[in-house]
Amino acid sequence: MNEQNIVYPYIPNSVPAVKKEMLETIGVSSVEALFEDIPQHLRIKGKMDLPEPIHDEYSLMRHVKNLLSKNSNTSENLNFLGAGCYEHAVPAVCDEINGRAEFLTAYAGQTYSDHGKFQAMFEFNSLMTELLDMDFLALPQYDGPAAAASALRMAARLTGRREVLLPRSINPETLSLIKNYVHSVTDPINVVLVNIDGESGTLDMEDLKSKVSDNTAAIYIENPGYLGTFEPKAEEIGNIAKDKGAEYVVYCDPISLGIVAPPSHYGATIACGDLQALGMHMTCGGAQAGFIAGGDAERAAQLKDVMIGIADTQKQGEYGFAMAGVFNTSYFAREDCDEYTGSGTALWCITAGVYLALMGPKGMEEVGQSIVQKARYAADRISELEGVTVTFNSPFFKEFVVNFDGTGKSVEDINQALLGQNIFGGKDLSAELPELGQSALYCVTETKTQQDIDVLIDALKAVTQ
Amino acid sequence: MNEQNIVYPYIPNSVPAVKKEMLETIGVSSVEALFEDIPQHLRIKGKMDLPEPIHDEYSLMRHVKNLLSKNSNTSENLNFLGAGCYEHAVPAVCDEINGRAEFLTAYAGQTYSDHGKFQAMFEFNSLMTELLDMDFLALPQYDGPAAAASALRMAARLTGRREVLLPRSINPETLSLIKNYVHSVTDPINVVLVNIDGESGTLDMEDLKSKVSDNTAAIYIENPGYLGTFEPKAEEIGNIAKDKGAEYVVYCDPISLGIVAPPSHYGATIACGDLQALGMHMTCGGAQAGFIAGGDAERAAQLKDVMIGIADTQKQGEYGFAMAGVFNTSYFAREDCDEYTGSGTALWCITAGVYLALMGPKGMEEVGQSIVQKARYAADRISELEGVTVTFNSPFFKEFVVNFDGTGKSVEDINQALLGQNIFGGKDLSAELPELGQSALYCVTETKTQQDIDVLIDALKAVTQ
Amino acid sequence: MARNPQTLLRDYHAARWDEEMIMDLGEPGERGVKVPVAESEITSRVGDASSLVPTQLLRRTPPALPEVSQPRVNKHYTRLSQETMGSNVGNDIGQGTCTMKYNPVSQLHVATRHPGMTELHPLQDESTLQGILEMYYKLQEMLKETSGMDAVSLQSCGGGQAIYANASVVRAYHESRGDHQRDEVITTLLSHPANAAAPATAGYKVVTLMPTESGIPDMDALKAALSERTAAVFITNPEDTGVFNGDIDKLVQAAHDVGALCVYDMANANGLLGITRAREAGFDLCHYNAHKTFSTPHGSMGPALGAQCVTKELEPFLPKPIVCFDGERYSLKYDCPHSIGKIRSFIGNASLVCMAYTWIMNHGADGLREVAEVSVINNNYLYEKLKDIPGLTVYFAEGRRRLEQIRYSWDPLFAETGVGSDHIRARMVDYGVQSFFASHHVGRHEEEPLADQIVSEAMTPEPCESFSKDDIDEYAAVMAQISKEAYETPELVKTAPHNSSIHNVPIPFMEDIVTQAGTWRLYKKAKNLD
Amino acid sequence: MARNPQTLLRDYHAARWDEEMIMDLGEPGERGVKVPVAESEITSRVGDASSLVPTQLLRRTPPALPEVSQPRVNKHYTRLSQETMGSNVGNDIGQGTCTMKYNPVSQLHVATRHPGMTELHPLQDESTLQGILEMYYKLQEMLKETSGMDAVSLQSCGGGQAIYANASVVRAYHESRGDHQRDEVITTLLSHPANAAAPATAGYKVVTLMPTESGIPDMDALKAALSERTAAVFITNPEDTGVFNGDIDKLVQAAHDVGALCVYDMANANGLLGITRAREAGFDLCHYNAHKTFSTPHGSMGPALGAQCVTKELEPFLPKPIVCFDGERYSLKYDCPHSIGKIRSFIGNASLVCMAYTWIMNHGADGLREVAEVSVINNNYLYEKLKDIPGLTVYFAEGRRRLEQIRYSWDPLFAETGVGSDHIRARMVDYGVQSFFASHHVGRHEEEPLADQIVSEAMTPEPCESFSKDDIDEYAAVMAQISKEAYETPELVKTAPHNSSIHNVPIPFMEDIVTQAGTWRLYKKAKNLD
Ligand SMILES: Cc1ncc(COP(=O)(O)O)c(C=O)c1O
Ligand SMILES: Cc1ncc(COP(=O)(O)O)c(C=O)c1O
Repeated sequence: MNEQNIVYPYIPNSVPAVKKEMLETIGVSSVEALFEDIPQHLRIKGKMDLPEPIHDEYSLMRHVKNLLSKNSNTSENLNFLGAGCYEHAVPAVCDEINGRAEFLTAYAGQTYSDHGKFQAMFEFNSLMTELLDMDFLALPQYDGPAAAASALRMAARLTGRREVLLPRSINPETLSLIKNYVHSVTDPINVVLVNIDGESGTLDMEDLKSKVSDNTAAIYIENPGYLGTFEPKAEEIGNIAKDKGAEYVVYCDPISLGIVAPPSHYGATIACGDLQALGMHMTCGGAQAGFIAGGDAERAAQLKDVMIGIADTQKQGEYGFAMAGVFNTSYFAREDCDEYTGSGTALWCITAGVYLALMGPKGMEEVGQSIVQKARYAADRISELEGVTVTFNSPFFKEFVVNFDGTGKSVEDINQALLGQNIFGGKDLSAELPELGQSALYCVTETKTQQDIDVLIDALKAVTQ
Repeated sequence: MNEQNIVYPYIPNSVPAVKKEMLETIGVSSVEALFEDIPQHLRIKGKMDLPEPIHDEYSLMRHVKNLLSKNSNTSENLNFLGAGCYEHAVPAVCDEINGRAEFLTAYAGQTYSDHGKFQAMFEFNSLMTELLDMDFLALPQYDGPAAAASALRMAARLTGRREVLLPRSINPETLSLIKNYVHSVTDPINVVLVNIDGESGTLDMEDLKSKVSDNTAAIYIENPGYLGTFEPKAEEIGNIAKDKGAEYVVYCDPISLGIVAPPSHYGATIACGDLQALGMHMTCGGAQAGFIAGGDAERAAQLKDVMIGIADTQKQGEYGFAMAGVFNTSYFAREDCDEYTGSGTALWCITAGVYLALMGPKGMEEVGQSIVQKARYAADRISELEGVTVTFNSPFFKEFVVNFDGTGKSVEDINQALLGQNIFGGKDLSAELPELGQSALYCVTETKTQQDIDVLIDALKAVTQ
Repeated sequence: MARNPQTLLRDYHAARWDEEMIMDLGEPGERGVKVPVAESEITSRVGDASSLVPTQLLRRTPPALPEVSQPRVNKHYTRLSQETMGSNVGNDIGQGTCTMKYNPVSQLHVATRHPGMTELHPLQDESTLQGILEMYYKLQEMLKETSGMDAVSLQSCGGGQAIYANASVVRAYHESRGDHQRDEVITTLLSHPANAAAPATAGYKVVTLMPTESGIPDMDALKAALSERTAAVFITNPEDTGVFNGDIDKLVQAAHDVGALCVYDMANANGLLGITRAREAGFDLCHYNAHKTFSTPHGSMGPALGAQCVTKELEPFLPKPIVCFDGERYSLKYDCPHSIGKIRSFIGNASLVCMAYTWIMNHGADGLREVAEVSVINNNYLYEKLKDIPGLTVYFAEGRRRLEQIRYSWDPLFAETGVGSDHIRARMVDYGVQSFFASHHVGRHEEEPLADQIVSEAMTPEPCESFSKDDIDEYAAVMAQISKEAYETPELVKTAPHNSSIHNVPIPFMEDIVTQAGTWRLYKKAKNLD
Repeated sequence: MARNPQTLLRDYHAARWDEEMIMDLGEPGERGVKVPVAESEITSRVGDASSLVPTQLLRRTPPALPEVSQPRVNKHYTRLSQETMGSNVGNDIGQGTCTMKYNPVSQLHVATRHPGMTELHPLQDESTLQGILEMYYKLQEMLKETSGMDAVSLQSCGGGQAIYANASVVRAYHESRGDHQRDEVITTLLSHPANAAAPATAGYKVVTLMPTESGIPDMDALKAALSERTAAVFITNPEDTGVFNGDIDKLVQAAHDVGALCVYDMANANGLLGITRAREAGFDLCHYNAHKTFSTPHGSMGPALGAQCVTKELEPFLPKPIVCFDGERYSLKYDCPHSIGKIRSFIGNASLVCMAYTWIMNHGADGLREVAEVSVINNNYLYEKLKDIPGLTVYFAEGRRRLEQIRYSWDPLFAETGVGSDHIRARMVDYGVQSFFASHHVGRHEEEPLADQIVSEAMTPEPCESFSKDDIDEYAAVMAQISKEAYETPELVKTAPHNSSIHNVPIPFMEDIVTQAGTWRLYKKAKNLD
């Protein structure tokens, strides 16, 4: 093969003379001899049918940039989509650090070779546990929903029970993911949905009380919820869980925690969520990272992923780090684990650490304030539009449901019209939550100026009237 | 001042409590006391009248990106402008290395603290001298024209003469820069222009011979010239210089030197040019960097900028580096120097080194071939257009003059029309070289595909016919 | 004149910055970054933020985060990065099975910097995502060809997750046929542990086949284990011994014979690209780790990308959404009634899809085969350089050819000198070479895993196609040097590292590390600091 | 609990990669990058490249460049970068007068990555450059305000070049008035050497005033030097002694009285921003180094940006082009009959204009004044920490207040211990602190410059506003430690560095270095290598 004797820049030994020399050292006359253990009938016949390669970097980059330019991005458009992936301000230092070749291309190096990586991860744990006010944190998972699903299995292990209670207002995609994850050939966990109060969007306490039982492994809430509202009865719900000996799992938005109490302050035994808001570009959903934290050693022992441990080196005041709890993970325990582990999203936890270090308590407070104020302003202005209402009357953080039933227009039509004005309208909820009518989930973060919001209002007015 | 007690993220000690503590240590009660030596009548009255600042990074970046988006760039448009600043392929490794914080933000660190920077510069010198086949190279200057101007003063010092011969086809802006630089209150250098053959665009040998004399400090040529053509008589010109005891200064395009003989091979005593083609983005002209090289120690001693020297450390096989020739520069010799030195363009020489290391002899050969072929193809196709001619009949490297007189249209009109089709047409020469009529200088590099060129041809056809 | 590692090793010292803990930097009041606050018109209209949050949910004490200026934060993390031997910086041959491939800077830059990638919301209207969807679709098509499978999903964000998604598909497949008796999965001890753990997560009982001296699983043992309770076999080939099981198709056939599916862990297909595929051996499912085989960066341990590939029959069970193309427009299909549902929120790791697509487009069919050939040449060349080093031995199947990696053991060295693989891994750092990865089963420890009893003092280097002959020579020379030191001056090795960013962590502390979780506040509490 | 430098210094070691010379890496045939070649249709139409170049100009032997794969090139330079103590990484307080200001990452990224900046050709139609021209114009306006001058040119690409451009303006001004007798320029010894060299380049004879014990130039000497032959006075205030000359306006007046112009070197205006300006003292011209005062990066020593500021009267002489604004459109004016012409090709360093604009927009008037105040506080605080260190002394004007920097001397230490500033600079590296800059006049050397006889064993730290109290404390603690070492174990300091990327270069070699130019081929020739 490679009959043209192409030399590939990323394959140093593709130089024919070098290959020949190496084969001589090995003592074979051709590379074919090295594949002798692969029987002919298992070989691919002929050459794979792949697109013509673009060998030179410039042309390849031009090709790729051309493709990327076919996307419209949120720098060129005004974006009000959220629903789990958020457009927040990303400090350039976050990009700088996660773009450093050392962090970006590192992997399995340990205590001595990758000290800096471990310190950065350990620091993330230290920063994040301050934000959460909870002591134990594992390395981050694939995304928030994965963390939530894992938390529910943790709860099942901790309680020996196989039923979990979730709010009916949960993101249907999250629910789908959880359901697959808690399913089991041999011993599935039962998922029960608790109703939502139609006016406030918060958990229906009566329904909760009627569904919670001695079989309940966990009560799971989101605060703020998928539909944006805070859960004012969070503490009461925690007490109900406690009374029944169930775990209390709370999914939260870490960027809210400068002004909003962390789950541990109202009784959560396990907290989880997604780190993407903390310094990561949206990247089309590619920068999600699920965190999961436990309040005590008992919970820590149930984390499926490794943590980072610290110890003194021979030199006073110097520390070394390594993966902790690794023997409890499936890397060692294999099928004896109830959950598998693997490459997660370490780069994003390093980045989130940088973000928290830059922000400090004051930054976290200000960003929370900015968001809640701007979102409220947008909701207030939107609800002034004729035929348009904000569905729930509870306080909310950065998202809120907008109902367009009174305009006689569908969300789809409205969003298409907004798109024509370079605005990405809120997520269309009409298919997944038909009970909400023609509704959309709008998201407003600190990145939106008053003027941006006013532009949206004007566009909505034009589009709906 | 700063009465709001703003804390600035880039000014750690802007924290009021910290400032207070430091002032106490200093033993003064207010910062005002530290400015006591500045008399009141020299003080600015009140606050400076500057735009309202944008304190937060996100809003500031949005503001700046907004401004940059008001530019149209060459990724969105097909660019055929050159004339000293060139759109070549920039390998991503070049960006990676010159974007590394260590190189980007370093400055005056020396042998032990900035070893890597020095090695990278030393390597650039080593690589570049191979390309030029000349032994001595100074750290790079502001741009190619500055290097050319400095070469002419070197020649004057070396010969003790005060007249230099330049081709009339030199870029008028380069000429302007040179004229200012060789001007002197006390002892100016006289600039004499040598005619160009109207057909070939090459130097008029008769005129040269008539102007060269025992007063000639240097014959200066550009190869390829500003108008794109090679100088086939380069060696003969060198001999004429040698005969008269003059220096032979050749300005060349380093990206041509994989296929084109370097100036040293045809007698140049000093070579110069601009590095921008070797791995730097155009950056609106912000990535120019002038190199200047001498063939022997006598010339080396006349370089106005520092070089990099190498020496053995205490450990066998290990090297240290430092600025060489620094005592000859104006850093030490002050006014005893004929020329000043200062911060030049070191980052670009590191980058050019990376470029040459990536390219190797084969890459340099291929890029030269690609350019000369593509440029020729473009010229051939253009000259097929009615009323459009390629002015000079000599071989050229990447640029060539296109004359539109036969179309009855001005270059300005043509370029405006091309712009409407997202094409940046060649540089309009009609004002600076009226003798060429309505002509434009087109540049075609390896970045242009056949299709790009065909797009240009179609557009030109539509526009001129 | 380049350095000859036989006579002169690199005189290395890691950057040592002795950086404070971030928690201890800065002064109260310092700021690292400012955020865009609400305009005064907004605040005067909506009021204080505290009035917009239910009182009982207001945070009462601010989080105890440090307050640090931006120059210091940036310096801190830049310094920590220098204390990390990323694969584009160090010599990572040692990271066998974890394949540290060169990540071309061009693809890193375009996918992490271009706003057409970074500034996309995954729920944007499909018309505004045509570029990225095209890359998904085309990468799917490419991987269909490299694997020979009929359908590909790029939703999984790691190898483990792809194996789990495969286990979910297996489960959904059998369930869809009303076949509820199958509650067992068979794997081999030397397959990556995720092949045991992910099916276990899906609720399967796992049967593990032990390796034999031949280095490949024992067909008789497999046949004995197979039954109508077997849902699937999850297997790697070659395992990290590097020995290719030429009877893999017979193994697959045996599984099919009892109605079980067969799942191929092709996470690391470096030795196989263009040579053999899941299809030829008859597999029903397989997966790739793009971060091993298709050059997406490891990111210190994720984000990653697992590509799940299945036969036509299993396509309906793939996770949602499916990226489709109707000849004109690319779209996301969510209406998939048999799908296992969501595996990952949104559409997975889009920027990694972009990188893997780019990398394959750069190589083409010939280039991918070149990857395999050079990987295998490199590995066998390294073997020649390592095979006579005193104290080092190869496990399993003496004399057989290996593909892209080999599992070695330092057992003899340990027996003779007391220097074991943990010591060697620490010592390597002193020579500027990344510590080797022992296999997925590290160290000697009380809770010693089964696999470690089978190959103890393991070392599994993988000199994939990114490494030059010089790199391999250097790696081998470092190994030879450390072996020599172990015999001559064992204490030197046992007290290593000496040139790392930090000093040696004595064994009792090291055990502390690996058993104790930690944060700075827990540490300070434990040590009565503050 | 952050480290207290009084009791515990940073345990530093620079990254030491012992990297081979790039010239020696790789193997014949390796490629680092491929280039887009001409399509076959093109080549068949136009023929071989060799037929398109005049035969006598064809290169006959390929350049002896190395042939190296991309992974290795990238590794090589990344490693070299780690061996460099960039200012965003190290503690650069020592780089006095060279001000190492924090370069905000945001402005670096936007100006080096945004295609609206990097992918611009300077000759594009003005309508396509409105964004960058707006930044030029607005930065000009801002600098008019910070300097008090009437017109600004951003064409110069370094401080030296700006001074040269100022000298050219001076020359053109006098010439325009037919005043040809003025062939002298006066400067002071402690003004940056470019203030002597750039006017000399323009053909002026330079008269240098010696410093006095007061730390400021002697007015009587100035008056004696001034005459109708004086074209201009080029001066810095404060010089790098940090002592502000409160009589600067009288000095300017004296020059004006003889018809000379006055040029203020405000390259480093860190202690002055918002406090005092060229205008108030009556200067006719001045310049800033954006890379010192307005936070553009130093780039290892350029590219840089010098901003030239002049009075209305001198505006016609500014270099071409001039950036104009008619209230609607920004444009470039080339039609300037009195202009000195081009100083730099195209329009200068546009990306640095973008950065400086961004940085000032971030600070505003209050922020710039905060820069000055904190710079001056930091410097005086550092003085308190340094003043009692044995062996260290301050030159000039004992007891007077200093602004942003101070010139110290290790003369006493040298006299008492034989440890001089060169040794100390090497030793500092062992503590992870950037070597100090001696002033623009380094070392002891046969060709000892005049200035060095005046302040020998100089050290000129400048703790500009980017440094925290902790940074300053650390710097002072390192100085105290080295002073202690010099008295107790002088050999330790004299043989430094011990923790650098390389070992000590013995003095005879060091002298070799600074006197010999070099390339790898010259070195090999000299050593008979190969
Ligand atoms: C063969 C094999 N399979 C699966 C995995 C798991 O992949 P991940 O770490 O992405 O979860 C790995 C990773 O090391 C592997 O080598
Ligand atoms: C006061 C002063 N003037 C002028 C210069 C020269 O600037 P540049 O190095 O950019 O040429 C410097 C640089 O050190 C300086 O400090």
